[in-house]
Amino acid sequence: MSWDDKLLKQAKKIIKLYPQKRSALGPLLHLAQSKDGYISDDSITVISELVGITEVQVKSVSTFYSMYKQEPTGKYLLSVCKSISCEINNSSEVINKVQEFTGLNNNETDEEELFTFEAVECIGACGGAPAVQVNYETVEGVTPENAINLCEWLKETKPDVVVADEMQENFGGIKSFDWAIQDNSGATSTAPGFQTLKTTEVKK
Amino acid sequence: MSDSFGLIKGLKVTFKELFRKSVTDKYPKEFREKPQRFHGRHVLNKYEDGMEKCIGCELCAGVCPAQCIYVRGEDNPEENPVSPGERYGFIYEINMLRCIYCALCVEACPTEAITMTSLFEMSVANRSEAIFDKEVLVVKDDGTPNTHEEQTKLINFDDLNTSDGWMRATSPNGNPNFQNVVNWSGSLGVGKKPPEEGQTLEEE
Amino acid sequence: MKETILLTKHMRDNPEDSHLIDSYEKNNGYSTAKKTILESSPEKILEEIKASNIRGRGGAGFPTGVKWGFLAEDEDRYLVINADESEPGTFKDRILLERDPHQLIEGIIITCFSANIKEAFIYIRGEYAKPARRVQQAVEQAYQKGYLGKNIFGSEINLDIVVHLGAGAYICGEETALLNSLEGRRGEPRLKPPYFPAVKGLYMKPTLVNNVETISSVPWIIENGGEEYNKLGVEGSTGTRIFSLSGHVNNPGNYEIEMGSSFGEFVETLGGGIRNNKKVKAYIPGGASAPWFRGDQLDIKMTIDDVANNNSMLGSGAVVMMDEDTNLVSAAKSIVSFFAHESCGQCTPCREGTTWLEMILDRIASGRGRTSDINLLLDVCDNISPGLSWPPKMTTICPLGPSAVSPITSLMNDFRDEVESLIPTKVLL
Amino acid sequence: MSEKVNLNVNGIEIESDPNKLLIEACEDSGIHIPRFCWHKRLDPVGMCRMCLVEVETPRGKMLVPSCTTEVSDEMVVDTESDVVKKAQEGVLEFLLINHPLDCPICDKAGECPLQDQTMAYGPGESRFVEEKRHFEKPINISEIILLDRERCILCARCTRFSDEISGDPLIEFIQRGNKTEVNTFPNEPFKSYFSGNTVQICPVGALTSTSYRFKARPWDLKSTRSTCNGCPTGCSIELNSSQNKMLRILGVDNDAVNQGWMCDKGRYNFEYLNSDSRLKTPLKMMDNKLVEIEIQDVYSELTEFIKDRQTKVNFLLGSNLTNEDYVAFREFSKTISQSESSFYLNDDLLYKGFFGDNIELAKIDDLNSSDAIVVWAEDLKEKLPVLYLRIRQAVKNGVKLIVFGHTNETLSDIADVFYGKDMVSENFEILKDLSKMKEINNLVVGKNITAILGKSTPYQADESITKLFEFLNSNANSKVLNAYSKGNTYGAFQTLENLKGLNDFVNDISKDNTDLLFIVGADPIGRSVYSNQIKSIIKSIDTVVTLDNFNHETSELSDYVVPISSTLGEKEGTFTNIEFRTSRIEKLVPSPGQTVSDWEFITSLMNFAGLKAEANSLEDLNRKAYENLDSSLSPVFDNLDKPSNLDGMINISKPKISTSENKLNKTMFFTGEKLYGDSATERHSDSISMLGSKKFIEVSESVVEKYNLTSGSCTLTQDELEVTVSYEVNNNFPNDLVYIPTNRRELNKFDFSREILIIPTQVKEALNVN
Repeated sequence: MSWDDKLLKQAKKIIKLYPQKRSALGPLLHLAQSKDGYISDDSITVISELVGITEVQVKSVSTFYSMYKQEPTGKYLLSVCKSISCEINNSSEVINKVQEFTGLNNNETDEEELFTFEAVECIGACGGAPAVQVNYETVEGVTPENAINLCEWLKETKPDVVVADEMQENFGGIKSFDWAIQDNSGATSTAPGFQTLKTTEVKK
Repeated sequence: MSDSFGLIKGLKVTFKELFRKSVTDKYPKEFREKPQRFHGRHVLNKYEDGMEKCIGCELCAGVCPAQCIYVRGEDNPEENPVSPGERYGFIYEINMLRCIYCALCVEACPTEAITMTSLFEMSVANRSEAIFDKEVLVVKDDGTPNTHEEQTKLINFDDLNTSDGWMRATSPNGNPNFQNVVNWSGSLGVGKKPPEEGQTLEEE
Repeated sequence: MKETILLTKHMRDNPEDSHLIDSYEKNNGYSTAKKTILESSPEKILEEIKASNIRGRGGAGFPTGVKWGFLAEDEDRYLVINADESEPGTFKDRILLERDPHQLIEGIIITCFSANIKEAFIYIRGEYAKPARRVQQAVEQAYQKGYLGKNIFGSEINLDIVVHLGAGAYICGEETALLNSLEGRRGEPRLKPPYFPAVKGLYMKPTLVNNVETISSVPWIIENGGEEYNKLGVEGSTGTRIFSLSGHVNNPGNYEIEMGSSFGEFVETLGGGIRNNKKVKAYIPGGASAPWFRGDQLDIKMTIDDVANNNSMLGSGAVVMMDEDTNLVSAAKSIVSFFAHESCGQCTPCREGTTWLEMILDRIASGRGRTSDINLLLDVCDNISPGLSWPPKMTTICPLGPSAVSPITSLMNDFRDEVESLIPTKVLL
Repeated sequence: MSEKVNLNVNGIEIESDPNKLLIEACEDSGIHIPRFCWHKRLDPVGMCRMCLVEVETPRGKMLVPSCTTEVSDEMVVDTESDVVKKAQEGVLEFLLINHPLDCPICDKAGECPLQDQTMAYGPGESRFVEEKRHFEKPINISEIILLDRERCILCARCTRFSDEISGDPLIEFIQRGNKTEVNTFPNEPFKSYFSGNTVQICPVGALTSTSYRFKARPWDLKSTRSTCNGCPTGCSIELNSSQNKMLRILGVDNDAVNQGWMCDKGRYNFEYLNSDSRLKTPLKMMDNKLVEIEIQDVYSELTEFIKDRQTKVNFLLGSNLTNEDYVAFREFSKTISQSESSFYLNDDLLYKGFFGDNIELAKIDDLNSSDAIVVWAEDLKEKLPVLYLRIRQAVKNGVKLIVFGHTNETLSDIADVFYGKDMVSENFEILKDLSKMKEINNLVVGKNITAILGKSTPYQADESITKLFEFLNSNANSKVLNAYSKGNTYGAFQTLENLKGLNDFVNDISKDNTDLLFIVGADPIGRSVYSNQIKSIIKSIDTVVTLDNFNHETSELSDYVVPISSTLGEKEGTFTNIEFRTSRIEKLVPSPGQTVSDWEFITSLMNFAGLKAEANSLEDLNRKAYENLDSSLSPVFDNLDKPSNLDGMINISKPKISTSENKLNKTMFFTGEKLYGDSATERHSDSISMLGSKKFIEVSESVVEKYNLTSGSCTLTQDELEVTVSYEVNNNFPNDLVYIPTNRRELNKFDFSREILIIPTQVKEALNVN
């Protein structure tokens, strides 16, 4: 088994939440993603044993969902929305600028393993189009210029925790709705920041 | 009286034919030009790079009304492939004594591997020699057909480069990127096929 | 035109901390749930819901009371909250999850009490990491207060809530696909019949699948009575509804209104008009799956029935405005490629057809179209959704495939010139 | 029975059972609806959308998939309307846009549902001008199965088969939407015993077998229906040949037996027929060497023995003969000798079984209708694979399953109750009082049960099975399915009286009571656990005549070796399966060289010797086999060839078996047979030899530690015998358990009642450190 005890303990805790073991497959795959940055074959073997199904069944499920990455990702997963509301609000320019800056095509990771770029379908920030997510932390109303600033900032400061509110303040614009109080919890990996997965942290 | 008259009467036809132009050729010293779609013996063609066109699909054998073709396919050797793709014609035999030169095999062939030439001299010393195998049927690297040794004297080699008198027209493949580009057909060293109606040859 | 604030009241009154339990309780939060559990009966709740005539807010608009009534008897029954909001243009659930998760939890408590359910799941799309965090935090707070878990509010009733994160598949918004996903399978829609969730849902047990907005409305309905709710809005579209307005408008955002006013009024007043005072060329009345309306159809009323009578749907309540400068072919392509990307791959017409449509539109948009492509587009659409009628006829298990057809039919019906102008005439064929 | 429902299809009134699917109901009434994903034996998924039909609903005519819609009364259906035709055309165009133009080289072309339906329902030409989807092609997903993902139309038949039917979901959909492909996990090949079925049910050429790859085109195949003689399940099969070479075997849907499925051994173990090593001429031992002689000489030399009426003749028969062959030997033995001959079946596990007058024998189909199934036999997945599938099916339908197995755990994942090492001792005795075991009492007492009973190893005492049988018989309404695992054992039971097994052979046969021994289609030295004893017996006997397809360890010790034609495809006859269902074995290809059928050899020999043979033809022998039965019910050729009897005829005439109990009922090791072995035929079938040639043992974790095994292989030694094997750790094994498969040459020669030393093989790298 390539998972350490801590991770296994967490996995078993997740499995207990559900009436049937197999239901935990999704969260376990998020857990694997947070560990390696992608769904490695080793993780699949571990999960298949934990859940009691064959490896290819795990693989089948993991490849069905676009958030489980099959290839290693960088430290920051840049997802730029290209769906209708963003599209008509010039998201293609944002995509171009980000691609220019990072030199990456869709679903590619750079050599330093810092950025992974993807143009994604709707991320539910249509009011704040065009929207960008960094490790699934949303920034809304991102102009092409600000998109580059955001990338530069990430490249220079390399924050371990990316926080939506912080990025919105510095690089965002129009928002879908008022976000209320400043929230300092953010994502620590290319898995969505979520307590039970321990992929979230509070930035001081 | 009647005897001598009878002799003259009989010679009448002889004299009449004596001054007519002869209908026979001075074959084999001279050749008559054969029609463009003459059905002579078969050849198995190669691509320009020397790969055989035949993929051993047995469609010619299936369609042959005289059942004179015997084909067996085999996995292409990975190191030294005989034809492009997975499969090649491992055995290819035509019993020329049975063949009725209908050219249905040519029509059935999906790769234009088998075509008919204008060659018609196929005298053989025994019946088993009349079963042409791959050694005889596959064209040489320069695109000219192999022949039985006994025939070599009789063949006008100059004629061979255009011996592929009967050739199936291939429709353009419809890919917009290939519009107005004429399909290449390396049948017997002819090179690019002349354009179809409505096509123009792309300038290089 | 004014908003009618029911669902978004708490978050508006407490802009700073509406997602915390203290704030929620200060404003009478959980009092309805407590009262319900200690004093009411499941039948009464169901009656109230039926009286309210509330219809599901997920998109299909199925009457919620009827849905609850279908739930089959079984020892294990489940409630699944569909928070897999992924329809382009929609972001109404995001605000409810992020800003007022306790309202949802209270709704779940009441719903589970009414349907005798002991375990509920909130299936939140994976990209909603922050809203999911808020919900998770709220669930934990509710557990601490004893509102969830064993013997809630000191009664005999137990209820567990699990927050489940999706992983990026729009199709999981389809209720049976969502159940498959929750079971740890590929999120492929199940066959109906026989697998209606109310009879054979999660783990083949009777399951209620409801949208976030629907369940969030439950506390208000129970507190004020179904009749009261029924008075709001118009017949067939009662109560308030949160519309997500986006596109080329000055004030995009979520607006809670009573149904019944016109789209034009909505955009002009609450939406602040179109940016740079431009005209509307076309707009989408109910999310990416809905056929478009032209700019001259802004007087259509925002009710389920009126929109349906004009051959579209209110769907998830996502209004996207496109101004006169919009390249509609690119817009349609964006929607079609969304559906092509999100097709689960089960049914042939959807799997192959949507991708093909995307390819053809891409060709047209990039100036490589052929005149025959217009008929080809329509015929491919016809093969996915025979007759191109509305509501669409289907050749597929779920409506995803036919959804990809609607932008194209809209484009072809109303903006054919624009498509034709992109096709170079000199190419033969 | 519930009422029938009436529906109107295309204006024709048809009748159907309720709860049937529309597509099935139409099919039964002769109305064909095209389909790809729907398969009678699999759960419907409604994925391909080819079977869309129009049904009248309150909301008007609706297009519905007929494979997921149940019939209802007064349903009005149109399967040929313009809308339906348009939809079918559309679906086919969609399927074809990404389907490669592989037909000329595709093995499926010519019998391809996609081709056929495109011709019948499809559009004339494609309007798709973009680049098609591409994948690397083909990829090996197991030693014998190839996958070409470009050709796949995603009907989910293979994935459903492996999930629902065979229970080893090793092949699955990967990715989603337009990128969906079928694949296996990188280090986890599709190593199912039933993988060949997926090739057969694939509606395109996406899954192909290495065995049949590019061997022939469907239109030049000859075919005939026959019965598989690999194990007593007796699956109905179709044999395919081209140019007089057997090329392929397909499963035939026989509702009562195999329902269309086969195991891979049955499917691919025909390749030996085309082997160059087949015996083609008779051989005679001269100066310790087998030299070729004429068949006439064999006849005349054997005649010398037979003429002497004092010659004591005995027979050791393999289990792969036809019933007619057995009858021929029976008749032969009656004629030639004054002393009575004995027949021994080449089977270590033969025991008396449960055939008494008060015992009700079960049919395979009874599995589905019983309340519970009790299994105590050899590992069914390894020995009777298709019966294993039928048990899985029954369990899926809600039948309870109780399995007694020391280590035979292939059924444990679906068993409701599995009695493992706690309940069953290493020597296969039930350790507890059955009446005190709560679970079995709950599930069995007073219920309808089917008991599948057989010996698990040669060392098992008959008594332990009898104990279980008696418990079941007295406490429940039980039927018994005796599980012998070798070929036509049941045919031998019915045609030969007082049949004995190899343990009796070892005890009975000696130089004194045998002058002439016929060994027919059997290699006991290479296969049996009594190998060493049999070897010395055979060496001691004066004259040994072996009839077989190949030379093997036993034939090398024989005086005469006669090449015979194989029962598979090279001769006609009948076969009797586990439920005493007799069905036809048909001939399709000629047998090579001077080979003859067993019955031909024997009758010719009798004629040569001047003994009047009562039965001189196959038909005579066939009649003779069933002469005691009522002629209209007996499975003679005339009856079997009637269309209504294609699936075989059941006739239970209870056999008499006179084996004595095995006295060696003590073993230090656990032995068994795997599905794939290395018998003479398996060695010469390329596909099977790849799968079954590896010599290995299975051990528990504690054994690894005990013997300090590290390198992946070890050497087993006993006396002079030394065999190097690889070992596999089985976590489910109880401590200190070593499992040795005996259908591997050399491994069967150990004496399992004595200690075998396990010595770790030193790692070469470790030796070369300096």
